[in-house]
Amino acid sequence: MNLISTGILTCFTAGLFSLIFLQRVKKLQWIIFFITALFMAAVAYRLYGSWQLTESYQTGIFLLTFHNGYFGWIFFGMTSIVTLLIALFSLSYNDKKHATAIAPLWTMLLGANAGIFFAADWITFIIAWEIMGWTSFFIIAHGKPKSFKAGIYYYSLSMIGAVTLLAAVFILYTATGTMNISDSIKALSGLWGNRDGMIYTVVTLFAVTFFAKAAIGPFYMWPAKAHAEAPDDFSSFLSGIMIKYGIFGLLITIVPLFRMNYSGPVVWNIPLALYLMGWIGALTAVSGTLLAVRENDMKRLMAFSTVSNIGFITLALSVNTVFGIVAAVYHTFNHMVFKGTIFLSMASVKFRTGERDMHKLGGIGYRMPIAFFAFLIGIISAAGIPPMAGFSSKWMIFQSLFGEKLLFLAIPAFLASTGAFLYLYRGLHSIYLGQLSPRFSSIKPAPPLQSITMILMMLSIFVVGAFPGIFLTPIRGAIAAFTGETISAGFTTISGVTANVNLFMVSLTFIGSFLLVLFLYVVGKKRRHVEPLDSYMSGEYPEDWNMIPEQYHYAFRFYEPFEKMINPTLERYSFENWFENFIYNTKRFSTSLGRWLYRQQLGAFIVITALTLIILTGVVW
Amino acid sequence: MKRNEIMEKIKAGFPGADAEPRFSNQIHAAVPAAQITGFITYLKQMDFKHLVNITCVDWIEENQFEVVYNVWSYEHHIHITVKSVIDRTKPELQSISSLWPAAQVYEQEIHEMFGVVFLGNPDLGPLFLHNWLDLPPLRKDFNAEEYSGAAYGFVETDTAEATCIVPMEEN
Amino acid sequence: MVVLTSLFLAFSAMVVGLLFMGIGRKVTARLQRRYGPPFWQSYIDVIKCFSRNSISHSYIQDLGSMMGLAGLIAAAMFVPIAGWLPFPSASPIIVILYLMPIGYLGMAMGVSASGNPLAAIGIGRALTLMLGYEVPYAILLLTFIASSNTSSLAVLSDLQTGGIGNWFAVKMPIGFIASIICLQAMLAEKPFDTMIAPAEIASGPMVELSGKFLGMAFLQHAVAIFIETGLIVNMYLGGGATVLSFVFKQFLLYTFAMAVNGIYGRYRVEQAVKFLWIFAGSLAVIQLLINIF
Amino acid sequence: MSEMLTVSRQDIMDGRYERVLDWFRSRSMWMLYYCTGCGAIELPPTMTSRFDMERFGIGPMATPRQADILLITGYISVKTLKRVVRTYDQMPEPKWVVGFGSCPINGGIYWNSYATINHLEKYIPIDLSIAGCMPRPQAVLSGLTRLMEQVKKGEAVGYKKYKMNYDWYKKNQDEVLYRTEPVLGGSHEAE
Repeated sequence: MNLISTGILTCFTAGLFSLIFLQRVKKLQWIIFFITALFMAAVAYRLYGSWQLTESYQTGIFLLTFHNGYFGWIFFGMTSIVTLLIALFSLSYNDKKHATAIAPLWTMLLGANAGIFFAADWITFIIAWEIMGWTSFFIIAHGKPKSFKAGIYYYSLSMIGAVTLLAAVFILYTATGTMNISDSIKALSGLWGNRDGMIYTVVTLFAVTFFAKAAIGPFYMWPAKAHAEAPDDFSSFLSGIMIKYGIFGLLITIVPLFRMNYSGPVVWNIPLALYLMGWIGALTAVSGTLLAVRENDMKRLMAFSTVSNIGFITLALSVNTVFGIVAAVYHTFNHMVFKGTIFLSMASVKFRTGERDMHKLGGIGYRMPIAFFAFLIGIISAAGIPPMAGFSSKWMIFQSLFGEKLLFLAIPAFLASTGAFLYLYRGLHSIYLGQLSPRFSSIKPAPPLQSITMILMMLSIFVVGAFPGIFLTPIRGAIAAFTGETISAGFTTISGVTANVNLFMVSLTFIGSFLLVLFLYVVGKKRRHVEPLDSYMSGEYPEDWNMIPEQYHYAFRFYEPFEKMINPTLERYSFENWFENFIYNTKRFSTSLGRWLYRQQLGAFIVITALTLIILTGVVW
Repeated sequence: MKRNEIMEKIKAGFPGADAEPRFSNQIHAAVPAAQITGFITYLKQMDFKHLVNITCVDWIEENQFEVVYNVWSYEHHIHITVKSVIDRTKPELQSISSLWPAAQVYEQEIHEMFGVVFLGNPDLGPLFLHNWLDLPPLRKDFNAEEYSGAAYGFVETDTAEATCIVPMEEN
Repeated sequence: MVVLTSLFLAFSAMVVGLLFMGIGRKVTARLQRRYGPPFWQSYIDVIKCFSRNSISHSYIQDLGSMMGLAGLIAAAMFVPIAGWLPFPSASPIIVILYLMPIGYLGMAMGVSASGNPLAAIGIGRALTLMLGYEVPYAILLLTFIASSNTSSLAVLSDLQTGGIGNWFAVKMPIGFIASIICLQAMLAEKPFDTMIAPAEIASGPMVELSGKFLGMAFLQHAVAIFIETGLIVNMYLGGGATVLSFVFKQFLLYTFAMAVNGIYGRYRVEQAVKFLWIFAGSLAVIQLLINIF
Repeated sequence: MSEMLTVSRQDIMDGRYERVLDWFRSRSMWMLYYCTGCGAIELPPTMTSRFDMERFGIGPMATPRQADILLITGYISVKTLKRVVRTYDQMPEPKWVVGFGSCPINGGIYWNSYATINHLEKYIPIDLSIAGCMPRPQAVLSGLTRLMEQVKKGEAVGYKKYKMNYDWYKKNQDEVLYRTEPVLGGSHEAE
């Protein structure tokens, strides 16, 4: 009974069924979505022990083969747990007032998700990649013109990725002769030394694909647009899980390629290509942070924070040691959890207030305590502060950099992780603290189901923070099976290269000192509650100046002095403008060509890129 | 332009304004209330760009208010004081806030302190005094001392008793 | 047993920090040719703060103030005093560097829950300044990794035992100067006290703190002084053989910072960040280059 | 002033360890300089090197939340009184008020002015008044040390008097701040 294919099949059939029959009953569509998510989690659980399980599924002309590799399984297991929680959240999020019709598409996306992780040969991988591409496009667009524009922006980038993926697979097939992913990569790595030119073109093509999908390097702009416009509960899926497909892609193609019998040029005993990827990752992290500090829309802010964290992950991947890969995978899982928490808590705020700009919000924390604590724990973990999970993975990334003495790469990493405090605090202050505007003074806390999801997410961050072993042992097992070595890390301690840290003790010290301070708090005299508006205004009465709390909430252009310093550089070297006028020129060129070729639109653009790529392969091969 | 040339121009423009020189660089002019805005605009065109201030004098015996305008010219280095007399019982005057925005505040203050109504002034509301319901305080017939006693109270205490320690009865 | 020793360390961190603050006030007074308060004035201030009633705008303000002090005390647990630690840990610098922001984040949360925009402006400035001094400080950490391949304070202070000759301050003077500049910014002393600017934003984050919250903010500042000077003593001045010599070195560093505090005016936030990045940052990078090659 | 509530010594000594805390409160006083009038110019000399107020632990603080003493230096116009009352309410207990100069005591040279109030005691309780049409720094220091003695003995209890007679103070404040009918009858509409 081949499990994987049945799992994927059920997703697609459920998706199609709910798409066709249940147009009117949106609630039922969401319930079906939740059930499929539950089923996929069960599939993940059942697949645990049975490694090396390969299945093939003959559909019409294609032979789809699935392989339960180690990487595939961890990623799938992790994503299915987080998706289950998000599904639970969106069950209550999509009540009558907020329901969006994206549930069926999302169920199909789950199938594509499983397809990508378990694909054994390139054909299945490309099919799953394509399905994932267009389903997410339709979900992001979900019928609103503004989000349709963002969807086009997102889809055009992932289309570039799809085209380069196609070209890479062509070259790979002609060079190695097999369609199986792992065998082709092994065979390709065997050709180091005599066909380097061809290997580098394959690597660059794969890199463009996965960079476009994971918003690394020059493709850092689409998350801000896509996450902001996507429906709120989907944006946590988009930012938590869908960005990780690019990372998964890098993991199964580029990283193993450079590990096996590599003989090319080496910089500080790291392959030159990976060293470049490291710098691209570091620059993405820094630019993600600097752009996030300027943002005033909460979802765009968190989208740029995702870009920054992805930059961290690529940095860890580029170190090319086992410790680096474990750190990268561990940070990917942590990022899934805490970014999911942050986006879910913002979604419940938007659920209640319908507001997205941070300066219009304010003081929501007093009315929605659970959403506030979820956001707080989320940003503490995102900033990488010890008692929470985010710290251990960021610490491991730094240790992996130190291990390879890549100190100059560590400087932008430190800049990015300290910059994280700035925009994370801006989110916490402008949305949840400060003055509560009278418009929201009567909003109810988050509905029960949403609160349960957030509490579960918070608990997982806490527990993983204290016991990193929960995530680390499965990852280490998978990496060990994959590369043979492993890193030494107990259930609660991680021993890095330059120092080792016992995370359980860190959490204990924090809780202990909190109790000590609690005692100090009790010793002090009683405190009197005071209205938020009754604060020090050098003696003035707010009523005299008919001051409403909204005017008194300081959130617009929060880091104005910092922005004044950073803006000139950000304006000059912004890839966005470069990418914009690149598209503009291509459009102008294609329209002129189109008038000649009689078909103007994007089609011409695809023909052009395909043509150039084919010529390129011809020349190289 | 010398001072007497300005004098001629004023006499030519406004025969009703009896303008005489005063001190070394000043001109003193008295203008009937109706012509005051015309006269000031006329002066402004003659490069008297700087409105120094607007004040008011309460002549209670003649039952009149005298509103005094001071303007200064940077080119001619001449200071002109323009006075216009208005009735005290129903004090009204045309506002010149259209010429200088600052004039609006001067007129608002004169309205608060003397009760002169400036027609055309956008805002004649309270300016300095807090919740003032009495006679405008700078009028001669307003008794400040009596007001101070009534509003804030005089406490006849010799210095010894007005100490800070709370009077305690020894129980 | 561990709990007792960690309680004692937390208590001694507060006492030492407050002692330094008291002497610091005397130093600034002496600079201005006046006597200044007795050096135990800070203890009186803290006890008086706890003896006064206080106001709070919401439970988040209480939680935030508590979290602030707790975070910094937790960070103090990892700073070895003359080789002595409350519980065995390799006291990694990155853990301390990342435990201190939980103190600042906690206080920031509590203070912005008070709803006063002055506090939010102060915190915005404090975090921007933190970006300013955190990057050079991190580069200094890299210099230690480059030279002695360790990022744990205990190992670093062992490396410097035996005479002033092999203190890192002597071996790596440029890094030491960069760390002194960063110390001035971390303690928020005069050239870099834009976040507590009493004249502009009414003592910034502490605008709504009263009574025991103010006392907790005082203690938090005291523990922060203890940690920051303790870090630099362990990194550069050999960590001290006995506890007394350790505290004396800390005292020297803090008095120097207060002396500089007594003289300088106040930077605007972006000037401060530019100054820190240009001067402290370039010095640190030079030191890093020296250590690598 | 006559129908004031008198306070027995017992009410003052409420907590058992209050005497100890009073010692600490007296040794570390933080002042909020509400520089309403011309007295503010006397404070810099008292703080700087010659007279050095900080030796007694007295220092300036930026906000009423952190301050123990509210220092009213000079005449108080009606508009400023409204702000002074709000600042006083914003200060947590125990708080004291120091009236600086003769204006808060009896109106000083502005006794017959329509704009300034004559007796600050009617609106907020004053614990210590330093007479003088701007007292010199020596007078300020001797006044403040006298206040420290009172706080040490626990006799400076203006804030308790305020709490107990709140309605009396409130009546006085409303009588001045939120007047509804004119004081002298002849209002400018009526002439």
